[in-house]
Parts: sequence; structure tokens; C-alpha cells
Amino acid sequence: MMIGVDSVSLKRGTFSLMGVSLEVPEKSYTVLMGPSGAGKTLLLETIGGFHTISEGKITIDGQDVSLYPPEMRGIGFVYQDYSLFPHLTVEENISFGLKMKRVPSAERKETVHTLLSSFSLLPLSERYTGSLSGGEKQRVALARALATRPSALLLDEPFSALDPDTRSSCMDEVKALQREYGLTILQVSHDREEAYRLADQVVVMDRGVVLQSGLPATVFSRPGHRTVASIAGYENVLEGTTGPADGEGTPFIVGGVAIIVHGSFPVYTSCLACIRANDISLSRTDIPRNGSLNIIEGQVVSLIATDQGTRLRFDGPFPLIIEIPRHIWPDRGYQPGEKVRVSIAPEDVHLIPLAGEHVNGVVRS
Amino acid sequence: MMIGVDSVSLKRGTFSLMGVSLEVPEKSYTVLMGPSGAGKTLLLETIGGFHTISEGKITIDGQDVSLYPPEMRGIGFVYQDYSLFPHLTVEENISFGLKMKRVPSAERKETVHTLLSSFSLLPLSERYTGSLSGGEKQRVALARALATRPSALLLDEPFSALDPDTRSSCMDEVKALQREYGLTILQVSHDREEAYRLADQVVVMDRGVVLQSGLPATVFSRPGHRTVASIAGYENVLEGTTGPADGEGTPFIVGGVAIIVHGSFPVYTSCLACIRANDISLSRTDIPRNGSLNIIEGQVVSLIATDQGTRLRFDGPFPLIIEIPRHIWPDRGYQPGEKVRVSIAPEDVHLIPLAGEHVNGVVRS
Amino acid sequence: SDRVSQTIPLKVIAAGSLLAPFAEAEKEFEAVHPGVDVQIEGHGSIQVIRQVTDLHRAADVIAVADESLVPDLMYRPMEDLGKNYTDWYLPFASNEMVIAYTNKSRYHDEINQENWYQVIARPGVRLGFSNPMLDAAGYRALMVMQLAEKEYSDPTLFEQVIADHFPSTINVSTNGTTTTIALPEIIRPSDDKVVIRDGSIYLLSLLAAGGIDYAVEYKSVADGMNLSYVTLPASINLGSADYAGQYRDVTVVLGFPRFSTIGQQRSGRPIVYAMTIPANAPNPGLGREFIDYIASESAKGRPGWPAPLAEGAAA
Amino acid sequence: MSSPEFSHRKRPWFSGHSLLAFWIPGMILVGVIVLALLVIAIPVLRNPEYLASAAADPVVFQAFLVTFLAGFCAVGILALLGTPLAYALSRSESPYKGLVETLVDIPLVLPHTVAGLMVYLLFMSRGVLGAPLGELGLVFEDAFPGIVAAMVFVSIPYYVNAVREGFGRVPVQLENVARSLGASRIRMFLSVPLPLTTRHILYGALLAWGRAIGEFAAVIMIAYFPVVISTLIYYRFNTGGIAESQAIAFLLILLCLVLFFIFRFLTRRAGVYDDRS
Amino acid sequence: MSSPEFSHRKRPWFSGHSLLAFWIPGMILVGVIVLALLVIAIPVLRNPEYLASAAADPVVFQAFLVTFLAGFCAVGILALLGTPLAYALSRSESPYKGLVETLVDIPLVLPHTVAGLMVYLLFMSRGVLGAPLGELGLVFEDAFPGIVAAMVFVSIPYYVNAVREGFGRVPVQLENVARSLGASRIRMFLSVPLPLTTRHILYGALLAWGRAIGEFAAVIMIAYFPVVISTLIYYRFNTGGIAESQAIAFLLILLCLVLFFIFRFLTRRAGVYDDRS
Ligand SMILES: Nc1ncnc2c1ncn2[C@@H]1O[C@H](COP(=O)(O)OP(=O)(O)OP(=O)(O)O)[C@@H](O)[C@H]1O
Ligand SMILES: Nc1ncnc2c1ncn2[C@@H]1O[C@H](COP(=O)(O)OP(=O)(O)OP(=O)(O)O)[C@@H](O)[C@H]1O
Ligand SMILES: [Mg+2]
Ligand SMILES: [Mg+2]
Repeated sequence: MMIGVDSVSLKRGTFSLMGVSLEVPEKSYTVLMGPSGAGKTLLLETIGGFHTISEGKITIDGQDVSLYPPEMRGIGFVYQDYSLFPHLTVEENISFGLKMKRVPSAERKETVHTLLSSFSLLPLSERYTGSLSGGEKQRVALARALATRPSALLLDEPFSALDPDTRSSCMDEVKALQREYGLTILQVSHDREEAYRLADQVVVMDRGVVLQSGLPATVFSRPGHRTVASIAGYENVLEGTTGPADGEGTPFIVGGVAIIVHGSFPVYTSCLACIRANDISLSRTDIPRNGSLNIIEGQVVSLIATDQGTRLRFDGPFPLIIEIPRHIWPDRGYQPGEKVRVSIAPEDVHLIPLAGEHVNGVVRS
Repeated sequence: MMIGVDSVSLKRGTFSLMGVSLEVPEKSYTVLMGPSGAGKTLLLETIGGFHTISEGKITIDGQDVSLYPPEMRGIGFVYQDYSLFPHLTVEENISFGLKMKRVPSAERKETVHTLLSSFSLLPLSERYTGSLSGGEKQRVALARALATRPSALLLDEPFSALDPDTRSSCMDEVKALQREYGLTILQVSHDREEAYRLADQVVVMDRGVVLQSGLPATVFSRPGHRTVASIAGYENVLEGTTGPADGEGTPFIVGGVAIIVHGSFPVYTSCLACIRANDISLSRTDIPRNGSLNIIEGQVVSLIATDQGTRLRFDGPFPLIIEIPRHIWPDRGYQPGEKVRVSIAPEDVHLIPLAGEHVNGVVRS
Repeated sequence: SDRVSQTIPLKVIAAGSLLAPFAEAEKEFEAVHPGVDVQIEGHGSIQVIRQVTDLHRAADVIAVADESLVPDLMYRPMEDLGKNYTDWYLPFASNEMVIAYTNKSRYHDEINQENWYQVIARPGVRLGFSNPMLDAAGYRALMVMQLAEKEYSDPTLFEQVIADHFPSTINVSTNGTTTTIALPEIIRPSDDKVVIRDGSIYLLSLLAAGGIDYAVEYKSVADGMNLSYVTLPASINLGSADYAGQYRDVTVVLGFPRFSTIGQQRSGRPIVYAMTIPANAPNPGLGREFIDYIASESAKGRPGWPAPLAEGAAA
Repeated sequence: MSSPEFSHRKRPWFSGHSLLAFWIPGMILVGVIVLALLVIAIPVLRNPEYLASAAADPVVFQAFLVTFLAGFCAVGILALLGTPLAYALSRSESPYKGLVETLVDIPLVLPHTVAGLMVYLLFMSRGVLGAPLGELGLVFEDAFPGIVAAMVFVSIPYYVNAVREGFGRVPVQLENVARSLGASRIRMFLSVPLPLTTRHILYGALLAWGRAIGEFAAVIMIAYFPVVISTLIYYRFNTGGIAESQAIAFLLILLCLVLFFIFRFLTRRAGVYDDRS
Repeated sequence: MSSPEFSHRKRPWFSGHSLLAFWIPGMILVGVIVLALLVIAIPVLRNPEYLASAAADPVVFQAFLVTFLAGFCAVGILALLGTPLAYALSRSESPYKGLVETLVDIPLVLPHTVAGLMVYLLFMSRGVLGAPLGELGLVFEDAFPGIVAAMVFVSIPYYVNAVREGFGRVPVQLENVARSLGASRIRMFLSVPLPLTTRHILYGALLAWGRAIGEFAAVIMIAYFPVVISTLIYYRFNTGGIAESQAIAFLLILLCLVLFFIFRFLTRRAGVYDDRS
């Protein structure tokens, strides 16, 4: 089942979806990302058929279903809180859809039994859902959505309520399910990790507008918008201006210094330079400079230990956040206030022309 | 302020805290961990004075405060959902405690202003709290708790509702605050990363009982209990039996093979062997064996890409989960079903004698 | 009213059919008695007395639509006083039964003094009267119908208009010249020809709403409400002392349950309104003045008031 | 921080968990109700012969039967018509909703005699609704349906408002999920919000039932017969005096207490879905 | 999946968003109320001279004043005593709670005449409460306080239950936080659950007020004077006929509609805290 969203507009209260277009190819896994309040849930609900759209259309396999009621769209829906029916047992929850579709009792029992056992829910089948753990709830919600054999699933942050271990195994399960059933999945997430693991396509939206979509690796390495850059994990986003390019690259002027950046850009344009914290290397000033192009001096502001290593705030011509992975560079005992030298490889700087932040394929001024 | 919990028992519905003892030293940062339903929130609430305990006592700086009402304990409390007063503005929320303590209006205004500006909340001061973002809410909750200058704070999963970026900067802020105000903090968390970054002491509890406490590094590297091992991030926990030690270490028999483990343990005892997924290295069987002690052969079951690299399910004499960091070992294109060789360093295996899983300092059979 | 502490409240509890004339009297009485606040409460006649005998409410004047109720219910010792509630009453007015209707009533343009009993007997015409158990107007309605049967020599009139609509529950027996109508405790009509309600206020609501066509009412009430009505011959309207002997030929036996504290037998007699002052009245003197005022005004035969008593009619 | 001395453990109100400060004013109201019950019960229990005769009286029995049955029918009709209304009100975003809400609240403030007159005008044999329905054989005047009609009319706001509150608490997400699983709007209503609102429906039914069986003025206007308890109590007060009417009132209270307890017991677990042992 | 053809856009009920299936049965009830209003309004508006004279009549004005004032006083007393009771009930875990709940519900089912009798027996000059309070100068019989007492008595369950529902929805965590910030139980109550329950308190007050001003049987038993609207309507009917009493009823309905609208307008944003533009 291919899902198409074609210039859909919709107003709820003071919030609007504005000309949202996206396509979820058949059997693909698309992850929808965006800050809180971007309209992700609203978009999913609109695709599910819970809102009447004022403009545009929703298509399924090319057919306009904008006026179909939800029960005729054949799309499964799983909410973040799983929205299990609290007055039904696990088994009744799963068989709900079959009952609604008037599947005969014997067949229903069989399907539910198969699902219960394949989701390891057999021992819980008589339990009410209120007291299940997060992981159990999620399995019930998925089993319930799959019972009616929809060809597409809409998942609204399905993993965010889980603790890290459960989360990881649940993701594996969903991915396996998608392969097994040949499902088309559109999932909301705010976690890059999830997008990497699951997505064939990433769509980023904000304030009711689609900002960018594409392969996860492309979107996360070449964000076209400040919001996308932040979602892609560029901890450092610097505003500056390009200078005239030379053989080594394009100089990007920020905080009074120039950083050389690979690629050619229009001259004297306002841009955002995006640099990941762990793409920046650090050395003491007493160690001789290496041949790196972009060397910036400054001082350490603060240090914080993390699970991965050390996160360091640097201040020089501009502030930076730098992450030093434990294994690559054992903690050298930097002190706050210490003078340090930072080097940034030109290929690690990603430039977004400010005037041309891409919104929905259209250049916004 | 030092907080002591001394053999506290308490029953709520069908759940009990059973003889819980712990100590939060003055100006320390203690992180309380445990699976969902362990009783963490209940313990925090008990310390806060919201439940009448049936046995044991709560002390503050050595004084028994078990019968003090909450308002007389002088401990700040921040819930996971921040529990901001929805009918008050940000400013009114923060000044609530001062009002209750009948601080004169002028003084109150000043204190609140200082807090507002130091938490960058000034532009929000007139807003109601319902529409604030997660990070803003958290800052308001902290500012509110700090306004009355408590010497201790109880934080119930304060970061779990935040998106990763906000979360990280909020942690830095709290840690900085703790230093600045000399606060004693007891925080609930289910995230190891948080414990690493914040904690001077980690306490792990489950089912109303304290299982283990100590320095984060100690608790996470030498868990004394299966639950603690899982919280400490040991993805692989194998049940087996020790054999007679020799010069190289103690053999640990699991799935019909012996793994050599550093350290000496009683012979023929049931133990749990805990191994981290990224402490296991992997190679193709066609590459000559290196000199490693523990080489196990088996095959790849499945592979999944993660943000950090690749997570691999292995099955041989026993199943293992293996993580290959991207930078250390660029993806070699393993295929599911491929025969592989796994090696585990003896010092990376942590053994927990099963008979002596430590619970609350007492050996449980 | 009560918030001005200097005024003396004069509590009058009166039968509903007296409310309109008493409201006039209130103004006039207060005009000549500054500082007195006459408070008039309206209930059904029996309930008027129950306010004093059962609820022990302090009242200065009691006024009922049937003089026999006073000896029946009030000539009893008070619980904590040893005295009777009262030992006397003042009959002060008379009344007569009429057939009231409105211009919505069926055949209202045909009905007159001659054919009224035929009109109300016609199919589809609905007649209302009040509950004989609770309201004197109720058993009086039955008496009127029974008397009309004799008056118009139509032996099936009572059956057609009343008894047939209470199959087997209204028992009419004749012993010589005396006809006895025996009622059960709950007299529920079996069809919608007749309609029974607690008292005249409800009957009049139904009449005004068009739910019933005719109601057996007191003449003074029909006057007060500006209703159209058919007056009945003096021989059956229970309004004339001259026909007292004839009225006596009808008796209604009320089917009260076992513990009832009220007489079961009601004999036909001219309608006489009565007033009394209960023994525990807070202002018996003022009460007496009010009674006297009413009696003297009533004797003048004011419009909308019950008719003055004929000479010598008082018991 | 001032630190008072505690002489011994277990002084819960001191530790601030006690609700005493709230029970004390609250108990004034409860106390008035208890006294009111006693003031009826004591004379009745002093003269048990009245009670015995009332209990044995078939007329009293009949009146109880009629009243309670009519109450149940009224609640049934409200459940049938008021539940969808409550749902529509809770889900509608129409600007005219406020008007409908106000209309629904009207019977709340109507003096009961006026409410009775309205019901009479509508449902009498010659009334706007009574006439056409009478053609169909449904007679309201002095008949059981009349009692039910009056009871329904006066208890509409109580039922609708209580149930509406319940529907408001059912997350719309649950409904969306049910739709996505193939349920049409009506089947979804029957299988999700309706069972989840059980408690509020039961509570609304209790409110409406109570309001209905206590009604007097509105009922007797349209249906003096068959006699309901209120009418009988009034009637017995007139004919038999206070003792007799108190005995019936006492019986009613007793019966209601028993019914309430049974109701609470039966519905204790209604709408509660939890299997934690 | 069967796929019906759609001839043109905008057929919302087909797309399953329409509440029509719920409005239709619901509208039967609303329709009955509208008809009931019309059936009173039409004759009144046909003879506007009655309406004019009723509106100009100082006695009518006085009755409205007394009724509404007594209603407000009753609501005030309920707010003072019933709010703590509702809070205690919502927070208590005592096994005796069920008993108190049942007692609170008793006035719900009492026939109004019985309720009136109870209030009379309690508050009359020689009554259990009337006598001692009379000593203190508080007279209930045929006095304003008597009206208020009767109104309070009959509306206790409506107020308490509505407000209790509201308190049940305030998360106990908010209260815990307030305590941890130094608020004693009572100050906490005043500054957290109380303001957060505004909407339910207002709604409970509306219910109670409505129930109170509509009451007749219970009020006239203790206080025939000063005359409340219900009594006046009854009285005017006896003395002036149906047209006059209907005019007063119509005035009452009109006034209540206006008051309801004002109430809804004023409380539209009460208890709603949101500053999203
Ligand atoms: N029915 C509605 N009426 C009014 N506003 C609404 C409605 N539904 C959603 N909104 C508003 O639309 C905006 C987008 O909401 P939505 O839930 O889609 O965000 P989201 O991207 O899912 O955010 P989150 O990551 O926090 O879940 C929000 O500001 C919300 O307040
Ligand atoms: N008032 C109460 N009545 C009955 N049971 C309660 C009460 N409070 C808590 N519990 C139970 O106590 C157990 C522990 O709850 P608690 O909230 O302390 O867990 P937790 O460790 O904080 O879990 P989580 O990580 O999910 O927040 C749960 O099973 C809960 O249902
Ligand atoms: Mg969302
Ligand atoms: Mg918790």
C-alpha cells in the first residue's frame, strides 16, 4: 500500500497543517521527525482519517481516500501511549478489529491465538491492560493493529515510553514485522537512533510544514534547514557569511575568523555552518600545530563526563560544543579555563544557505 | 542536609517498601535506579513526607523526622511530569513556596526575579505553564523547588520527558546548580548515562527492596544482582557453573563450553556471567585465530544498524548480543547465517554468584 | 414583612377557595391595623387543619370550606396543653356548586341550565372534580350528581357521568329515600371521561389548559377566576339552607384506611364555611378581630366572595 | 525550620495526613441529614403499628411498585435518548452547542408545578404530543406513561450532565484507534466510550432515578393515578395524619438505603478494570 | 476493502465525522424541552398584558428577589460546608466513606414533601435545631433562613457530588508539591485543589441553585413566607388564575435563561489556563 499526502491543509484551533505533501512508498519504512508541536501527530491522524481536510488529498495506492471514514482506509494506527482499551483484556483488545469486521468467531480465535503466541503474549491474554508494562503494552498495541491485516501502519512515537533495553528489542521486532508482513510504515520519532535503525526515508517537519525528506543518511548529513540540522545532531550551528572561494574551498566568516569549507557556494551569502561535536578535535596549545586548515584557539569553559566520553564547552571566536569519545582520546585532564586549540576538517562543515532554507521543496526567503 | 532512610517499611495497596535503608550524604548527588514499579517514586514520596511509614524512620541530619508533615521537612520535590500548577503563571509558580512561607512581597519579588533570570525564564514569566515546552517546564519546576532554598532536592525522573538535546543541557544545569547551592540531591533515573554524568552514588532497588548501592562505576562494573546487571548495561547475562580455577583464571561452564574468567570463585557454584555487547569482538572464521583465551564459534543471526554502529545477534553454544562500534571496526558486511568467531577477554566477564545475590547488604538464598 | 421587627404577623391558614377574598381582606385589614402583617397560607381544607393538629404550626386563624371538619378534627385535646385545639367555630359564608367551563370546552356554546347534565354526559366530554377524600368540593360534586339524578328524573345520570367510569369501585345503594355512595380508598377512573385531582388548583389548571371541559367548582371560585359556569338549581347546588332536608338524602362514605383520624361519613348539607382560632394561637385577640372583619364583610355579599349565610343556616 | 517535639508516634493528624479539618465542616451537612432521618425514624419506631400496617398495606405496596417502576422506565428512556445527547454534546464543536446546553439545563430551575403544567400541556390527551401519541394508543393522562413522561422531563439535566462528564473523560485517541480497526462510528460508540463511561452512566441514572421518584408536583398534574409514593404520602397525611405518612416515608427511606447499598455493591467494580492481585 | 464512490466532496456525515446519529435521538429530549417552553410562552405572549403586569408587580419582584437571594445563600452555605465534605470524600480511604456517601445521597430520593417535613421538624421553633438556634435569634419558621435551610437540604447531593468529581481530577502530585513548598494542608487546599476545581464548583453551584429555586413542597412546609416564586405561582393561580401564574413562570424562565447565559459567559474561561494565542 502506498500512501500519498498531496498538498494537505487543515486547521485545528490555532494550528494549521499547510500544504503538506509526502509519499510513503509501498513496503517502505518512513520516519517522521520534528520538534514538539510540529504537527506530526495531527498529520498521522489526518492520514488515518480522523480529521476532515480543507485542501489537498490523501491517496492510497493512487486512489483519493480523503472522504473515506477511518474504518474504510485499512490503515493500522498505534499511539504513543498505545491507547489500549482499558475495559478489555489483552485477548479482547487484539480481537477487537476482527469483531468489528465480523470475522467468524472460530477464525477470530485462531488469528488472535497466532498473534498472541507470536508476540509472546499468551500468558497475559486474560489480563486487563492497565497493569501491563510498557513493552507488553506496545506488543499488545502492535498485535491489535496487525490483527486485521492492514497493509499500512501509522506509529506515533511507539518507542518513546519504553526503557532503553525494551526499546531496543521492540525496534528489532517492529522492523522484523515490517519485513515479514510487507508493511508500509509511517512512524513518528524524535530520536535519530530510531531513524537510523528503522527508516528507509526520513521526513522532517515543523510548524505544520514539511522541511525536508530523503534517505536518513542524506537528511542527517546534509540538512537544509536549521531545525533539520538540530534534529540531525549538529550540536554546533553557527551563523556567518561566505567569502570568495579559492583552491582549498570556500571561506566562511564567523566571529571574525574564516573557516574553510569544502564545496563552492555563492559569495557573500548568509549561511549556517553545522558541525558535529565529535567531528571537532582538540589539542593543548603547547603541542605543535598540525597541518589542518581550520585551527581555532580558545579556552575550555566546562567539562562533563558522559557515557561515551567527555563533553566540553569551548569558547573562542565563537562558542563550540566538543565531544571527545573515551576510546579515541583518553581523557587528557583538560581543566576549565585552559587554553586549547581546536581543529575542524573542511569536509566536516556543512553549510546551509540561509536565504534558501528549503521548505517543502520551495525556497523560502 | 543529610538524608537517612532507616529500615523503612510501608504498604500501599498490594505494594510494599520492605526495610529500605539508604543514606544520601550531605551535598551528594545520589541516583536511584530500578525497573518500573520498583517503588522508586514511592520511596521519594515517603522521604518527602507524603506517606505515613509503618516501620523504621526517616532522618534529616540525624534527627528523626518521620512524623513531620511535608511542609516542615524543607525538602524540595520535582516530579517527572513537573507537576506545575496549571492555574498559576510561571512567576506565580516560582513564588508559590515563598508565599506559603509568608516571605514579604518585596523580598519575594526579588528572589523570584533572580531565579527567573538565572533560569532564563524572564520572557516566560507571565505565561501559564500548560503550553511550555518540556525543557521550559523543567526549568520552572527546578526554580520553584529552589525558591524556598531547600537544602535537599528529590527529583523523580526529571529528564525523561525531555528530548535528547534539551535533556543533555538540563543535566548540565542541574549539576551546576547542585554545586552552586551545595544541594543534597536524590534523583530517580532509569538511564545509565544520567547516572554516569550526575551521580556520586547510585542506589538500585527493585520490588520495594534496595539491591545495591555505591559509586556509579562500581555498581555498573560489578553488579551484585541480575537486575543490577541489566541496569548496568550488561546485555549478555549467562547462567552457568564455575569450574576449578587454574593459573589463567576460573573456567565458567555455560552451554557446554568453558569461558575463562579472571578472579577466583568458589568451585562448582551457580553464577551469572555478565558481558557487555561491545566488549565482545568478532571475526570471520577464515581469519587466523589470535591468541585470545575465549574463542567461541557460531553464526550471525541478525544485524541491525544503530547510531553507534552495528548490533548483531550471535548464536553458538549460547546466544550473545554483540555491538560493533562504527569507528572501531568499519562494517565488514557480515551476513545473517555467516559463521563467525567471537572472542571475549577474561577481564570483561563479570561473575555474580547466584546463591549470594546481594540484597540490601544481606545475602539472600 | 418579617424583616421589620415591629410588625406583628397574623397567621391565617385558609382553604384554597378562600384565598382570593382573603387577599382582598388582607389589604383592607392591614390598612386599618398598622403594624399588623396578615400572612395568608393556602391549602386544601383538611390540610389547613392538619397544619395545626399534626404539624403543630402556630396559626391565628383557621378557615375551612366545610364547617363539619372543625368538630371532626379539632375538638380533640392538644398533646401538651390538655385543652382542645378548639371548641368552637364561626360559620361565616355559604357557597354553591356550579359547573365551570371555558371557551375551549366542548359544547360550551350549547350548554345551559337545562341541558347541562346531558351535555356533560355526552361522549368525549371530560368532567373534572377534586378528590373526595381530600377536598370537600370532591364529595360535594358526587352529591350534586346524585341529587341531579332525582331532580331531572334521569335514573342513569349518576352512572353515566360518574359510576360507569369507576367500574365496580363506586358502590351506590339506596335505602328508602337515602342514597349512599360508597367509595374505595383510591378512586381511580377507568377511562378519561372523568378526571380527579387533589384540589381545585389542579382542576382549574387542567380546565385552563383545555385538558378537561367542565369542572364541578364552587361558585365563588369560578367567579374569582373569571370562568364561565352554569348555575344549578337550588335543590341540588348545596347552596341553600331551604333544601337542607333534600340534601340530606345523599350520603358519601369515604374509603379511608384503617388509621384515618377523620370521619368516614359525609351527609349532604348546605355548604357552610367556618373559621376558628386554635387554642395555641399566638395572637388570639387579633385573630378574633380578623374573623369578625371577615364575617362582617362576608355578610355584605361581595363579588368573588362566598355568598353570605342565609339567616338561621348556622348550626 | 522550627521542629516541634513529638511525645509519641502515631499522631497522624499532626503529621498532616489527616482530613479532619475537612470532615468537621462537612459533618455539619451529614449531621443535618442524619438528624433529619432520625426525626422521622424515631416517632415511627415508637409507634411500630403504623409501620407494620403501612408495610402490609397493598395500596402502599402498589404505590412503591408504580413509583420505582416508573423511575426505572424514566431512567431507561433517558439512557436511550440522553446518552447519545450527552455524547453529541461532549464531542461537538458546534457554536450552537451552548444553546442546547442551556435548554438541557432548563428543567433544573423550573418550579415543579410549572414543569408539571408543561408536561400536562404537552402530553394530555388533547396535547401537542399527547394527541398524536394517543392515536397510536399511548395514553399519558392518569396513566403510567404520564408518570414516566413527567419523571423524564424533570430529570433530563441530571442525567445528561453526569453522563456528558463521563464521555468527556474518554480519550478521543481510543475512539480513533477503534475506528482505524474497522469500527463504524456507532459500533465504535457502543464498544469504546459507552462501556468506559459505565460509572458515570450509573451515577447519572442514580441521580435521575432519585430526582424522578421524589417528584410530586410535576407528576400529579399529568397523572394523579396510578398513585406514586409522593402522592400517597401527601394523601395519607391529609386523611390519616402525620404518623401514617411518616411511616410510609420511613419505609421509602429504608428501601432507598437498601437499594443504594445494593447499587453500590453491584456497581463497585463496574467500570473498574484492573487485575493487579 | 470495498470502496464506495463519492460523487462530490464535503459530505461529512459520510466521512464518518458527523454526530448526526447521536443528535437525532438526543434532539427528541431537547425538542420536548423546546416544545414545553413554547407551550408556556405562546399563551403568555398572546396576552402580553399579564406579562407586563407581572413584570411590574412589586410582589413578583419581591418573590424573585427572595428566591434568588435564598438560592444564593443556599449555594453559599453549600460552598462553605459542602466543598470541604467533597474534598474529604474524594481523598479519604476510610472504609466508612461509603456510609457517608449514601447519607449524602439521601435527599436525592426523598419525596419533596418528606424532605419538607424533615426540614420543618428540624428547624421549626420547637425543633431539634430550630429551638437552640432560635435562642441565638435565628428563626427559621416562616422566615428567610427557613427557605435557605430547605434549599440547602434538598440540594446537598447535587453540589457535593459534582464538586467531588472535580477534586477527584486534581492530581495528588500537585498537592504533594505544594506541601513540599511549605504549604500546610489547609493552605495547600486553598491554593491548589480549590482553584483547580473552579469549573466543577461552579457547575455544582448551578445544579444546586437550580434545584433550590425550583423547590416548592419542601420550602412551603417550613416557610410559606416570605413567598418564593414557586409559592407565588401557586398562590397566584389560586387567586388570579392560570394566565397570571404562567406569566410569572415565563418571567422566571426568561430570567433563568439570561442568568444561564451570563453564567456561561462569565465562567467560560474560569478554570481554563491556557495562553496559546
Ligand atoms: N483538536 C485540536 N484543537 C486545537 N489545536 C490542536 C488540536 N490538535 C492539535 N492541536 C495543536 O496542533 C499542534 C500540533 O500538534 P501535534 O500533536 O500534531 O504535534 P506533534 O508534532 O505531534 O508534537 P509532539 O512531538 O509533542 O507530539 C499543537 O500546537 C496542538 O496544540
Ligand atoms: N497509593 C497507592 N496505592 C496502591 N498501590 C500503589 C500506590 N502507590 C504506588 N503503588 C504501587 O506501588 C508500586 C511502585 O510504584 P512506584 O510509582 O513507586 O514505582 P516506580 O519505581 O516509581 O516505577 P516507575 O519507574 O514506573 O515510575 C506500583 O506497583 C504501584 O502500582
Ligand atoms: Mg505527537
Ligand atoms: Mg516512578
